[in-house]
Amino acid sequence: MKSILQVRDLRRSFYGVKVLTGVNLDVIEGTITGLIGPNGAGKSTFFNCISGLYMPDSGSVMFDGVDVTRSRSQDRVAAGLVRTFQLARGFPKLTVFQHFMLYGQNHPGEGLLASLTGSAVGRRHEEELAEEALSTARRLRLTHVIDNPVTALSGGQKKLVEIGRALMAKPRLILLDEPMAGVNPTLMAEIAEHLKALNAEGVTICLIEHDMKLIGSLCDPVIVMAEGRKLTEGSFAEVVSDERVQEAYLGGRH
Amino acid sequence: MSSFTFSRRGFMGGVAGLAATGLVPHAVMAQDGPIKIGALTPLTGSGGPYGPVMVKAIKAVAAEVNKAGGVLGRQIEIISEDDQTNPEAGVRAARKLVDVDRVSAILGTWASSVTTAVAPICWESGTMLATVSGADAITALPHQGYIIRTQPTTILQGRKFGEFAVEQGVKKLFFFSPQTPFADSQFTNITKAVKAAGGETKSLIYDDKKPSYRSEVDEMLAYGPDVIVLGGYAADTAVLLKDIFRAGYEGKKIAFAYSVNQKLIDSVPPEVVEGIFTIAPSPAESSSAYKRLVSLIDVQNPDPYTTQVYDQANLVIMAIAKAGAADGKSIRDAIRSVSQAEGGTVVDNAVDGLKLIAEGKSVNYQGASGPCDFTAAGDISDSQFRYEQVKGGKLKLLKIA
Amino acid sequence: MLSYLIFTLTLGGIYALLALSLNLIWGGVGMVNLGLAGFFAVGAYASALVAIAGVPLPLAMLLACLIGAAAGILATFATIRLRGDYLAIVTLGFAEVVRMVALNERWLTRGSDGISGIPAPFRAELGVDGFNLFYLALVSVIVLAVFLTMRRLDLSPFGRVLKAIREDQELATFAGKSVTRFKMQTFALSAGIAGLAGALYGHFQTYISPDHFQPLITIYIFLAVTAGGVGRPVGALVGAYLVVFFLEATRFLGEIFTVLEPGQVAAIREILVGLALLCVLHLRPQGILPERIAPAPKPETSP
Amino acid sequence: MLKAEGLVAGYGAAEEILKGASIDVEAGEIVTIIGPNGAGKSTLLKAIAGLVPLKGGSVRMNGADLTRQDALGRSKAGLAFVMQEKNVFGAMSVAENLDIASFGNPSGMAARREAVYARYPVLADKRKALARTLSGGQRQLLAMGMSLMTEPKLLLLDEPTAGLSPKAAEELFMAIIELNRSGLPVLMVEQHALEALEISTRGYVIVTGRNAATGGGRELAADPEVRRLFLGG
Amino acid sequence: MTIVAQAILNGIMTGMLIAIPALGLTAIFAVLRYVNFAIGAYATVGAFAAWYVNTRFGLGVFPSALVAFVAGGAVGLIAEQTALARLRPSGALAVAIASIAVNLILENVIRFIFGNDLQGFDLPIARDWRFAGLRFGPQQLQTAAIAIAIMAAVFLFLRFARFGKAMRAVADNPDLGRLFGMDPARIAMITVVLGAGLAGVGGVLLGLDTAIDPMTGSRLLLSIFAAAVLGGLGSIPGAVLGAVMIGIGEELAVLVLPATYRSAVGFATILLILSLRPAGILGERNT
Repeated sequence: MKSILQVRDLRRSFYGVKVLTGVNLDVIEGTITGLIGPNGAGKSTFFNCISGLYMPDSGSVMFDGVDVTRSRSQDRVAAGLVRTFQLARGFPKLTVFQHFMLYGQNHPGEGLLASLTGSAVGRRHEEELAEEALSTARRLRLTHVIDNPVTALSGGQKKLVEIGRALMAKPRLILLDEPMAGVNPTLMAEIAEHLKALNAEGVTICLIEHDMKLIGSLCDPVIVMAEGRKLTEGSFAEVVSDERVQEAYLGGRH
Repeated sequence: MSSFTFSRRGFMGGVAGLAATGLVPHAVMAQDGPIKIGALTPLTGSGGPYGPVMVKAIKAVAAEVNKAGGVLGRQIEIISEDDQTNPEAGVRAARKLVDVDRVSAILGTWASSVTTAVAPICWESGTMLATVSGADAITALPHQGYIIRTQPTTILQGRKFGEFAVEQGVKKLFFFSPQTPFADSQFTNITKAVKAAGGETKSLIYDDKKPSYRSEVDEMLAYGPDVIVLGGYAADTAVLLKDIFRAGYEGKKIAFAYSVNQKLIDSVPPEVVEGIFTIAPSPAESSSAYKRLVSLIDVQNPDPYTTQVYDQANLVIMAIAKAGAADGKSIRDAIRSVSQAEGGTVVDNAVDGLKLIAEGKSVNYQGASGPCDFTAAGDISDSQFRYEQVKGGKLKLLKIA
Repeated sequence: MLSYLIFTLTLGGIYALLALSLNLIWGGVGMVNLGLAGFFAVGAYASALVAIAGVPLPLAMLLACLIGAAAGILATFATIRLRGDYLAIVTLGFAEVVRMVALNERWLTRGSDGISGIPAPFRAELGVDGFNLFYLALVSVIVLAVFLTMRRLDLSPFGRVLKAIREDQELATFAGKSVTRFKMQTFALSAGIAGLAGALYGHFQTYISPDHFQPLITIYIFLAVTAGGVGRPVGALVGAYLVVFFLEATRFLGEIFTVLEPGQVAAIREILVGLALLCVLHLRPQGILPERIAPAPKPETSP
Repeated sequence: MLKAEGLVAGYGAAEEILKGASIDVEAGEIVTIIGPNGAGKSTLLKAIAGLVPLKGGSVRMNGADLTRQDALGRSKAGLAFVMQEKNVFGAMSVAENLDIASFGNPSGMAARREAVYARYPVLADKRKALARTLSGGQRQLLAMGMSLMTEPKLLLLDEPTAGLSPKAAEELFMAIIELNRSGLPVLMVEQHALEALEISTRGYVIVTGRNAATGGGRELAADPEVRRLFLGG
Repeated sequence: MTIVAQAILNGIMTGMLIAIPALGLTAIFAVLRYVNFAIGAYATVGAFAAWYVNTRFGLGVFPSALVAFVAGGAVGLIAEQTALARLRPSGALAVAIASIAVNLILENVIRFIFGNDLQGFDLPIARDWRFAGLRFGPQQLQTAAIAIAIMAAVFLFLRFARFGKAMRAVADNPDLGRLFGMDPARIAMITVVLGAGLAGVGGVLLGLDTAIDPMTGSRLLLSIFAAAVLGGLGSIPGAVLGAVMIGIGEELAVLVLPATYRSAVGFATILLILSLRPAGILGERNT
């Protein structure tokens, strides 16, 4: 029960509005942790603070025993803390293949000098990375669109690319921001399978999601956030039966 | 020099294939076609207010000569290029004039930077260069005689400004100028003259792209001068003069005739320019060349640059006749024999000069900008100056000295 | 005519270097550098001053590169947080400040007099025509070398990161890329190339002055890169030569409009430059040689 | 009242997204369009609203042919479209948003604005607040309120609950029902298909740009085939 | 002390001169989201139009300024419709680069028609008034009054007028604007006419103070940009604030630095402010 992510008293305000009011939570290594809560509970801001998009006003974030509260985003990614975005974002002109290649970490060939000289180490790494990218594409069944720019993909394919490129970074913990938003049930099931397989390979997953069915079938534990802090935590069954959760989030019919 | 010519020929022969494609017809035609002279002036950019009239004057001279039968039996063709007040563009234009048009002289370069940039092309290709630029450094270039400058050196000009200020009874003189190649030297020479008469001076170099100079004028007022010297060009001087007027300065003002020219006088309210003294190099008497120029281009009070290129065109054409050849080297060698021949008949235009030269007489050109006598370095050897004052929206001649 | 052609080609080569420089920074990381003329000036002055002080020419040119690159790093530091359109304006201001320093710091730059008599390699030995030919060869070889380097970079992993930063710089940080480092390196390299172009220009012309480095030259280079195709080195290369030939060709228009005043002919020439830029933008917004993204390698085992 | 038939539409040169879909809405109805991703549901709604040019088919409203009308014309004819996202002017206040929504029809604006406030008191409380500071649910209410300012005859909603928490989604569905009961027919596209069908009088299933099935809301929600295909069991 | 007060006063006056074209630039940016480099040429066009009617038909300051507004607006509209509007799908940068070309073309069209010579308005000039040791120019006061009136009018227009609000709405979200009966193309046109017209008026105010030539507007382009960027592109009060700050900064700098470095001071000011506030003083921030 080692926690891979340890967050203590994380606070952040915007223009005087307190969005995170002291988050204390742990993500346990090897789990698929669900993060739910009403709109405005601070889930996305929380992700943004964890991934380094925003700096918190106070509090601490430990990733794998190392304090990363003030680290730059790219260093967190290199350490294995990778995130996705709510609206599938991509580099419009780059192909699927290049997206995958781009997420390879600690690539010695990426340096200016290595690229200018075409160093052997860099080239070898590039070739290995290409192998990996192709196999990731096969795994996600994206081989047929591998040379398409991401703007030419369907919404579902974009989601798959987003997951694929996160994989390329060899993550220890993936933060998924609403991976199922705008995804139809068939593809949802497919993505869920990919996530389970990943988790089985030892990647810890933390995801924000509104789809209760998915949360129920995939996540354990489930953390509920409200008003900028953790409201409660437990198994899916435990949290949905919690009155506070129903009051704040689920509403009457669940 | 001869080895250079040889290598050029060898070179051209080596690429005869290219020549056969029709790239070099001009070279072959050169002896029979018109004599080509380049006008390289600022038609755009910050020198834009000056270039177009200059070209007009050069073309007027050529037209006059052509009408009278040309020179050496050939017509004169003026090829005008724009230097964009930018040496980068100036060099490209000069290259075209020299290499493609094969002009024997380039007239009218205005900005000192353009002249300095173009000069090596001219002396290396054996093309005469006549300029109106003011920077002292230009005639110090290793130009082998290919440069003449009709603008007096700033040492001389500075001294004249200073002496004139002293005549006006200056105690404290304030010098306003943008950063020009001659601002420093001019101020030094003004100061020399003023200090000799027991006065004092102060200078302020301003940024010539600003819409107002109120704080600069405040600095001037704080100094409390009784004479102001304005060293800028027309556009910035117009702005500055308005601010000086508004500030309530009542003392005397002296400016270059090329900045406070008729155009500037017409473009600002009359009280702003009333009483300003202007100084320009000038011919010894109220010159006939000047009057001729005025009627030729139909411009009242042409500015000094225009008078100078007019003289440059006349001189070059007469030098061609004198030398009996239209190449740059011949012009270089002959030009002083038409500009300052001792005992030569005084002429004020090329048409008359050509007749005299054809008769075998020697001539001494006295132009619209001055006597046009040159030192070995190419500078005006002595120049008299024309002092004018703005009165009732017109320039009134005070004296020539 | 031939020496004019040689001159034009040499100048085209120098423009090509500037275009490659702009393409690297603009097509690469998407930073709009309207201060190109400033870096061009920095290189020209640096090389000219140290060469006059007696430093051998190759070393002087190298120094120009380095000083240009240093100016680039400085500029990146100052502008790293700025949005694209702000960056454009700030770099425009940078070029103006460079020009102002060149104009006013007479002790260093000789002010508006400019620096004349800049040493030109082998000029005495080769004679004027020989030198011009030699210099054309020198510039062309350097252009070729820089072009090949740029192409290699374009297709390298480094180039891939640059394109990612250009498309979405925030997302690139979440791909684990140090955007600041990449931007800084790219800006430095780009400014270094512009500096080299400046050095080559100075030693070719033997004279430079603040007036040489007016914003118009930056417009020409934008025209070149836009026409050639942003994001592709060969596009920048072709675009630069096209622009120089276009600029020179418009000269001969004066012979058509004989009835017009010289000032009007000059105005028409500049109007044509503007119209050319507009036409390119409208008719070939991607340029003559648009950007290409390399496909994935095709392993034999792939189904 | 709305009769859209055989709609063909797409973006640019690519393959058409709509290949002849048809939709009817009668007075007083809530009609929901469901279907897999990429089926063209949102495009269908936009084609009806006039935001995507039609290459075939017709759109009629109360007998009037709107096929050749643009978005503006259709909005004047009473079609109000609420976009899925970016459906308010974030940099303007709530009150300004409501006012500007009646740009095409300014007379009686104040009265209509008060009516919206009365219907959604939360907006009245926040009338001076910038729209971008509203919560997701409030923003959807504002977007609907803005549509009401145009005095619509039919409300088109594109995934109104996207990104909302279950509670906020439920509240929004209540607001939609309430609006419908006051006499306004609603045509919507919903990702939360099951919940949406439950409050709908009728539903359409769209697959690859064509009608695949249609029926009463609860009837469709109960259909095992539809459930298996689109509702994830 | 008086020197400093005088410099600040001078700065405000200079600032007012660039505030109006900066206002035009920022208004166009707010709605169309691109930096219009042609604003310099629009100012020159306005100045020349006003000069023409002033010297030819003897029109006074206000009618001349109105003519300048119309001329600047008309030229802006034509440029937008023929050269710029179609490039909008290619992105803001393409439009900005095209506007550089438009600036070059317009400047040279003016050069073609009127030549390079300086032209001046046929209007009287007045000496400054002195009060408590400070110098006030009646003309500058008039210019400042016109500038402030225009700013207030623009502000009120955007705040309360139906079309003004529509402009802000379209600036915020053009697709949504379309749904509520606003035609973004039409609003864009109105904005361009307003922005280019303001630039034209700015050109006249400048011309009244100085004299005009084809480069009048282009010469000031950098100052106009500096003002708009400093205040935050797209912010109407920001443009005015930025202009006044640049003006004051430059005049104060003249007290301690060589006057030739005036523009550099403006540049240094924007770098400093932008490094503290990357979107400008009153600019919108995304997060």
